[in-house]
Amino acid sequence: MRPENYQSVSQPPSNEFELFYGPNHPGIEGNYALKVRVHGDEVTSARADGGYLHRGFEKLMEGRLWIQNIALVPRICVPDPVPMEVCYSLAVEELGGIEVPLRAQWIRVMQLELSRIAAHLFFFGGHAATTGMYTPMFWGITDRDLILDLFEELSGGRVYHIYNIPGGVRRDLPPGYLERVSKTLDYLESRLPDYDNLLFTNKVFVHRATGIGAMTQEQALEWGVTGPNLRATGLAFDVRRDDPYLVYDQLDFDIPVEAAGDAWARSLVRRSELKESLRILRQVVAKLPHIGGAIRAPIPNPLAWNLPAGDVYTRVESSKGELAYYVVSNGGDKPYRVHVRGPSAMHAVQVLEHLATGARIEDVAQIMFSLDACPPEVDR
Amino acid sequence: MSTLQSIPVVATKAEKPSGGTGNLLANVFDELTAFCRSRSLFMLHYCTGCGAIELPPAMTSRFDMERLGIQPMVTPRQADILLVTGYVSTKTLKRIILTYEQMNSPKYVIGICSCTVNGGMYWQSYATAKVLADYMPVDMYIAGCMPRPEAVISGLRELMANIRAGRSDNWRDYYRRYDHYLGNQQRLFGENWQTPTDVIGEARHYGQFGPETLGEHTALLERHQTPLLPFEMRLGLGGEKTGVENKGDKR
Amino acid sequence: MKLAASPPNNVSASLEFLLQEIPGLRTKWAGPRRLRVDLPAETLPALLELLKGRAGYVHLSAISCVDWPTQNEFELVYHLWSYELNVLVMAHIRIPRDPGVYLSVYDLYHPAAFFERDIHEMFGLYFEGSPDMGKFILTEWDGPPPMRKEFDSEAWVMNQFEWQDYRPDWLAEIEAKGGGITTRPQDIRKDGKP
Amino acid sequence: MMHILIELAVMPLVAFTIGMFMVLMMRKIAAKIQRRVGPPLLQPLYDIVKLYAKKTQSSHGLLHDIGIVMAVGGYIAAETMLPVPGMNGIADKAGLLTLAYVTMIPSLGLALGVGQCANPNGSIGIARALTAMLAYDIPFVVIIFGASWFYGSNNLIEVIAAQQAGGIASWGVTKMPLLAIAGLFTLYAMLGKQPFEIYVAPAEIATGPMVEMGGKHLGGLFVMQCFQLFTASAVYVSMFLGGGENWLFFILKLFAVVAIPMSMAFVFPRYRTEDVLAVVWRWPMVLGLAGVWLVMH
Amino acid sequence: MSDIDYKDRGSLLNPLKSWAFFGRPPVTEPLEPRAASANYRGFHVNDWEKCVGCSTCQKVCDNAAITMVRIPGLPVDPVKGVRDERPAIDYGRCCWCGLCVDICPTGSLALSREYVHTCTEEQISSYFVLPDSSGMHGKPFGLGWSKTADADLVDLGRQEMRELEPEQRIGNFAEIVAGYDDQQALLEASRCVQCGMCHDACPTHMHAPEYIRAIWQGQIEEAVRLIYETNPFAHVCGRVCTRRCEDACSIGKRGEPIAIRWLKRYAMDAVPHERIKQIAAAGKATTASGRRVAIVGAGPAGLTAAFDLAKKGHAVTVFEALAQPGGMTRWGIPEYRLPYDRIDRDIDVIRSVGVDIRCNVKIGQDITLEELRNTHDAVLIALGLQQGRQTRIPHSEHEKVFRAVDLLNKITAGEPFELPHCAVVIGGGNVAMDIARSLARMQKQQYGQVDVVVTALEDQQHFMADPDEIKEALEEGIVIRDNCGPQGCEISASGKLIGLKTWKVLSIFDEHNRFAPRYDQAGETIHACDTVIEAIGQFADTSLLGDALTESLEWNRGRLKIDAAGRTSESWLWAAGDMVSGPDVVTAVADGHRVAASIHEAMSVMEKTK
Repeated sequence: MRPENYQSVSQPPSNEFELFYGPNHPGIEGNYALKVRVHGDEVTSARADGGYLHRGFEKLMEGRLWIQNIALVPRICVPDPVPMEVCYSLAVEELGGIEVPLRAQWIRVMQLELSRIAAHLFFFGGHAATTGMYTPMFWGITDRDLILDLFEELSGGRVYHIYNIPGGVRRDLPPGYLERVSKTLDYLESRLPDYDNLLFTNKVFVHRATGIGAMTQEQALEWGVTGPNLRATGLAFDVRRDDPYLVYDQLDFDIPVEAAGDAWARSLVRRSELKESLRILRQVVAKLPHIGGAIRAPIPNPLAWNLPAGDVYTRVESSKGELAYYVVSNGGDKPYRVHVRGPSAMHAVQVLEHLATGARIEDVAQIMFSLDACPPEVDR
Repeated sequence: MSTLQSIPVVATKAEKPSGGTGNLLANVFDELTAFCRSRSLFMLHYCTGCGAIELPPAMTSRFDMERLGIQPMVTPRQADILLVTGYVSTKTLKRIILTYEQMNSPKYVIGICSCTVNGGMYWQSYATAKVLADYMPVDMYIAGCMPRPEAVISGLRELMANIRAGRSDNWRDYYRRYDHYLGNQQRLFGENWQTPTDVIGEARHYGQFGPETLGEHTALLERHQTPLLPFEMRLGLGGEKTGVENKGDKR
Repeated sequence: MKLAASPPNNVSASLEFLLQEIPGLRTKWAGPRRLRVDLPAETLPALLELLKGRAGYVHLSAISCVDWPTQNEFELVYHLWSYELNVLVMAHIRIPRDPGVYLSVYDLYHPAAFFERDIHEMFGLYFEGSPDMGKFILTEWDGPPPMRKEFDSEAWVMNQFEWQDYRPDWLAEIEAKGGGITTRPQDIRKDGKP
Repeated sequence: MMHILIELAVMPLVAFTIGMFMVLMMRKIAAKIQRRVGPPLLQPLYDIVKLYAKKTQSSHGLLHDIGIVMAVGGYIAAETMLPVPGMNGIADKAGLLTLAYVTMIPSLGLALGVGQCANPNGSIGIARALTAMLAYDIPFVVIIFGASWFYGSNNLIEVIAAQQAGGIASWGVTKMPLLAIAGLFTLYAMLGKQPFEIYVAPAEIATGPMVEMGGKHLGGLFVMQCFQLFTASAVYVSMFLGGGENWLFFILKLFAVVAIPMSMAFVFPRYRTEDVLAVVWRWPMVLGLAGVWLVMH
Repeated sequence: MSDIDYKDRGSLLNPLKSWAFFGRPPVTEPLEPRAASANYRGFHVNDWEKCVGCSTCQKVCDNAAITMVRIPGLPVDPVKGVRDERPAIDYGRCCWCGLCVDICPTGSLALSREYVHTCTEEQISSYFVLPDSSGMHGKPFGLGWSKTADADLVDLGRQEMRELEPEQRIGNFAEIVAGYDDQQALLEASRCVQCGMCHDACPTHMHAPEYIRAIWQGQIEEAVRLIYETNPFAHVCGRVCTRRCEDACSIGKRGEPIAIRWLKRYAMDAVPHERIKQIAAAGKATTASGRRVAIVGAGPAGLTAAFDLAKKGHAVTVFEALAQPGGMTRWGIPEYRLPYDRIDRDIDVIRSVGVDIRCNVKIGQDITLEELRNTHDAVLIALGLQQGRQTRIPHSEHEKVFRAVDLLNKITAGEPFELPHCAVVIGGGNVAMDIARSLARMQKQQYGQVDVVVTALEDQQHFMADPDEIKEALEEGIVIRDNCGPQGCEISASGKLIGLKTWKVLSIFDEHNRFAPRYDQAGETIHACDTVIEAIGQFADTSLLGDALTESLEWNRGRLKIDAAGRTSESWLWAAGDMVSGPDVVTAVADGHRVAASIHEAMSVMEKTK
C-alpha cells in the first residue's frame, strides 16, 4: 500500500507535471491536499484530496449521549468552533422542545460574533501569508488571542469552549465580563486602521488579490457557494437575517456585499463583516445587562435523557458560510444520525477545483485561503 | 502500547568519546553542537490535527517562539521537530511516517494533545491511530486538549533542556528498533506497506544499526517491496526522486 | 427557530399549491421556514425540477442519508433552499437498502456531486450519473462503509488497536496495599468490550 | 604574497560575520514590525552550526553537493574582490563586471544542485530564481556601466578612492542620484525580499530551491544568504556611498543600506514572477538609463 | 460598501505607515506560563473527603478516560454510600470538557487552573493520574472550573409525591401516598446516575440501578423481574421499606435522593398482578427435589426463604400462629401506610410458587418443633418481634398502660378495645408514630377530635422515626414533646390513670456511650391522659422453642446465636428475621435469602452424601 504521492509521479504527460499542494504544504489550510497538474505556470487540472482529518464524527456522535456530543462538535471546525456548538444545541433543543432562556440566547449571539471576529482575523493573516506577507498574520493572530482570552474567561477554554449545552449555556458571565468585552472591542476598533494601512490599501496586495479565483454570482449559486464567498459575488444573503435564529432578528446589522467575486472581494467582505460583528457586539453588550433570568433551561439528567423521535435541520451562519446540522432521533438517548453540512464541504472541494483549474501556481494557495476553507469540516 | 516498558532508555550522550580519550577540543565542540541544537529548532509546518490551532499563537507575537530559536520550516528536510498536533488519521499517519523518515537526524517528535497518547476523544474512531509512539519514537509529550501556547512553549523548553543535556536521543531508537516500528506500521497499513526511505541502509551507513533493526517485519518488507522507479529527469541529469533511494542498491 | 418570522401566508400557500403537481407527495410544516415533503423515490427528480424551475430553489444545502436497517431502507433527505422564498424544503425519500442504487441529481444541482460521493463512501449507496463516485475521504480504508448501522466502530477499534499501557508508581503502591483498578472505562460500556 | 593569502582568508570571514548580523537585523526588523521580541543575538550562528552538526544528511547525489559548494564558493570568491577597509584582496585584479559575473555563479550552482533534487517545487523555484536574476541583472549591468563610465574605471579600488577623495560631495549618491536610486532598487530586487521574493515563496512552491535542502546543504544556503547580504550591500556602498573610510562607517553604511529594503519587505506581499520583471525592468531600468544618459552628458 | 481609500488600486505608501511599530514595545508575554482564568478547565482536582467513589464521572465521560481505583485505607461505608474508590484520569483520553465536574453528585471533582504537563516517552505513565486536592504536580494553582449552582447537571430535586392532605387523611385509614404516575416515574427514574450505592447499601442488594433504568426505558415488566430477583416482598418494600438505599444515594449527598422506594412501588403497581405472578415464577425448578422444609413464622424473613426454597423445588410449609400471614408487616404496620391488599398480593405471589402457608398453627401448642424436625429436612424459625418492651416505671402495670404492638395487633385484627380519649405515647420511633397516628385516626372517627401526645427521650431532631412520619404526625394534630424522660404514671385516688410524669432529659448517653439518661427534675411535667402507650421497643417470644431446645441452643445477648448463613448451633435449625436481626422488613428479606441459600446448600450436601 504505497502512498499515492509517490505512485503517480511519473505519470503525467511529458509537457505537464504534477504538483502536490499538501497535506504538508504551507499553501494549504490545515491538513488537506490538492493535486494540481501544471503546464508551465498554469494549472490544467486540480483534484482535491481530503480525509486527512477524517475522524468519523458522524459515527462517533451516534455512539455518544446527547450531552456528550457537546465536547465533540467544536472539533469539527477548529478555527470557528462556536457555530458548531450552537447549531448542535439548537438542533437538540428543537428536537426536545426546549425553550432557551433569553439571556442564554444573547450570550450565544455574543459568542458567535466573537468567534466570527476571531475567525476573520485568522483569515486575514492566512490570506496575506499566501501572498508572502506575514505581518498581518502575526498581528491578526495576536489580536485574535485577545478574543481567546475573553473566551477563556467565559468558558474556561481558549479554543474549545464547550460552553453551549442543549438548553442554554454552562456558566453565567463572570463579574465585569461585559466591560472587558467592551474594552477588547475598543481595542480591535482602534486596530482596524492599522489593518487597512497594512493590508486593505496595500497596492501590492490589491494587485495580487484582484481577479484571483473570480466567480460570477451564477457560478457561485451553481456550485453551492455560501456565506461571505457568496456575498462577495453580490448576493446579499445571510442566514442570520433571512433564516433567523436566536435573537438575530432583534439586532441591527448590515450584510456587506461586493460584486467582483474574486479573492480581493472575499477579503473585503470579511473585513466589512468584522465591522458588522463589532456593531452587533456593541448592541449585545448594551443589552445583556438588562436581560436577567436563567442561563439554561432545565434539562433532565444527561445520563438518562431520551429525545423524542424526529428529525431537524438547523442552520447557522458561520464565518465560513452556511453551517447546518441534520439531526435524527429515534427516541433514544443518543442521536440516531447526525449529518454535518460544513460550508467548506463545498468550498474546499468543487469550488476550489473549479477555481484552481486555469489559475497560476502562485495563486492556488491564495484561492484556497480566500475561500476560507476549513478542511476538518470537509473530512469530519 | 504494552511494549512501552521494554523500550530501552537510550544511552545518554552516546556520541561522546568515552573517558579520557576525548580531547578538550572535541568536548568543546560537542558542547557547542548540543547547545546550538537546543537553541535552534526548526519545526515542521504540518498541521496534523486540531492542536495545530494553538501553534499560530505560539509562533506569533504574543508568545513568540522565535525568541527561543524555534521557527517553522516548510519541508521535512529542513526541520528538526515534527509536531504531531493531535489525532492522526490513518491517512495522515502514513504521511507523518514518510515525513519523519525524510527528516535529518537528530530529529525530535513532539506529541501534543491527548490523542497522540491514547487515542484521545477519538478513541472509538475507526479512522484514527491511537498510540503515536507505536509508529515512531516520541521525545516529548505535551498534555492538553489542546495545550495552550504556554504549555506548548513549556514543552519545547523542556525539550531544549533535554537536548542540551544530550538526553533526547529517541531518533536513534527508530533505527535501532526499526523492526518494531515497522511491525506496528504493517499491522495498521497492511503488510505490503513500504516507504521510499531506506531506513535500514541509513542505519548501517550512520552506524545506528542495532540488533532489533532487522527482524520478521523487515523480512516481510523485503518480500513485498517493489523497487521504486527512479524519477526520470528530463534534463538528462539522471538521479533519484525525492528522498527515494533504491533499497536494493545498498545491500 | 421559534423567533423566526413565519413566511407570508401566500408563500406557504403557493408553495403547497405548486407541490400538488407531484403525485404521491405529502407535506408537513416542521417549522415556520421548514417544509417537510415525503414522496416516492421515483418522483424526486420531478420535484426538484419543479422547485428549481418554478420556485427559485437553486441552492441544494445538503443531501443527508439515514440508514434504517430494520426497515431495510436508506432514507435520503434533500435539503433545498430558495433565496427568493426563504423556505427550506426537506424532501424525504426512501430507497431499498439492497441494491442501494439511486439517481444522481448532479444535472440539476452541482453540489450534489460532493454529497453523493460522500454518501457513496460512507453508506455504500451508489448514485447513477454522478460525475465521480471515487473515494475521497476513505481512500485508505478497505472495510465496510463505516456509516452503516451494522458497522460497530468501537468493536472494530478494540479489535484493531492496542492501548497505552500505563504503569504509574501510585498504582503500583496502591496495588501493593491490596487496592487497584476496579472499573475500567470499557467495563461500563455495553458494546465493544475488548 | 602572504599578505594576500591572509586577506583572502579573512575577507570572507569578515563578510560572513557581518552578513550573519545582517540576517539577525532582518529578523529583528520583522519582529519589531510584528510587535514581538525576535530571535536572540547569535541565532543565525546557532542555526548554521546546528545544520552542519546534523547527524544524518540527505544528499541527492554529487551535483546536489557541488551545487551548494558552487553557491557558497561563488560568494566567497566575490568577497575577495570586494575591498573593505584595510583589505583589498584581489579587488584590483577584478573589476565590477567580474564581480557581477561571479555573483551569478551561486544562482547557477543552486540551479545545478536543485536540479538533481528532482523536486518539482525546487525546479519551479530555481526557474523563478533565474528569472529574478535576469530581471535584476540587466538594470544592474546598466548601473555598473553608468558608474564605470562616470568613474572612468570599473576597478572598485579606484571607484572607492575617487569617492573618498572629496567626502560626501564626491560620493556616487550625490554625483549620480538617479543611478543610486536605481541601484538601491536593484539591490532590493537582488536581496529577493518581498515584494521580490518570488523564488522562496513557501505558500506557493514550498520554499522553492530550498525544498530538498537539509542539514549541511541548508546550512550552506544560510551561509550563502549571509554572504549575499554582505556582497550586495558592500557593492552598493562601494559604488555609491564612498566605500569604507574605516570599519565603523563602513559597517554603518552596510547596515543602513540593507535596512531600507528590509524595513519595506515585511509590509508587502510578493509579486508574481512577471510583475517582478515588469517592475524591475521598468523603474530601475528607466532610472538607470536616465542616469546613464545624465552621466554621459 | 467601500469605506476605505484606494480600494481598487491600493497605495504603496500606506503600508509603510506600519513603520510606526518600530517605536512601540512588543506585545510578547513573558516565557513563564500565565495564570489561567478563574474558571479555567485545567487538570483535575478531587476532594477525597467529599468524593464517595460513586463513579458518575466515569459514566458521563465521553472519552472513556476515567478509571475507578480502589484505594485501601479510605473509609468504606455502604450504608452512608461511601466507597473507597476514586477516579483516575487518563490524560491520553481526556478532553477537559468538564462534564465530569458538572455532573459530580458530591461536588468533589473540579478542574484546576494548572495546565502545563510535559513528559518524555519514558515518563508516559504520568499521563494516568489519580487526582486529589493537591494538584497534578503537588503545587497549588487554585480551582478553575468547579461546580456552580446554575450549572449543575444533576437534578437535585425529587419528583413531588402526591399525598392526601392532613384533613383528608386524618379521619380514615386510606393510604396517604398516591404513588407516581407514569410521567413522574419516568422523570424520577431519569434522575438516577446509576452509581449503585443503593445496591451496596440495601441489605438484600436489590438491583435498584437496573430496575430504575428499566423504568426509565419504559420496560416496567423488566423492572419487576429485576425486583423479584432479590425481593419477593416487593409491594411491601415499595411502601414501607426503611430505604437504606436512599440514605446511600449519591444524589442525596447534596440534594434529595432518588425516590427508589416509590419507583419500586410504581413498578409493582403498574404491572397486573397475574403478570407479576408469572414473572416471579420464572426460573422455578421444574422438578421437585423431594426435600421438605418447615418454616415457622409467615413474616418477611420466613416467606422470603419459603419463596426461594420453593423456587428451588423444595416442598415448603410455613406455620403461622396468627390468623393471616404477613407477620409484622401486617400486624405491626398501619393500613394507611401499607394497605392489607398489597400484603395479600405479595403473599399471593409467594403462594403461587408453591409455598404452603398454614395459619393459626401455634408451634409449641399445636405442634412442636421436635415434630417438625422429624417430618422435615430443615426447620427455619423466623419470628417477628411481637412482644412490646415495658418501661417498668412506677404504675406502669396499670391496666390503662398498653404496649404499642398489642394495640396495633388489635387494630389490624379489628378487635374492639376501649379507644382512649387522650393518649400519651412513650417513644420516638416509627412504632410510636404508627400507634399515635392510628389512634388519632380512630379518635377522629369516633370522637371527632385528636388528642395524642408523643413523648420521647430524644430531641425531635434525633428521633428514631422517619422525619416524614414526624412531619405527618404533626400535621395530623399529634403533639410531640421531646426530651421527656418518663418517670411514672400518675394514678388518681380512684385508681384511674390520669397522666404521665416526665422529667426533662439532659443527656441520654454517658461518656462511654452507654444508655444512662440524666434528668433535670425541675423540668417535671405531667402529661394528662387516660391511657399510656409504651412504644419503646419489641422483642421476640422464643418460648415456642421449648425448654430443652432453649437450653441446648447457644445464645448471644438474649438473641439466638447464628452463623453467617443463619444456622443456629443445631444443624437442622436455622433462624432468621427480626428475632435475630432486629426490626426491619428489608433486612428480614435479606435474612430470608441468606438462610434459604444456606438451607438449599445444606440439602444439596445431604443429597450427595446420601
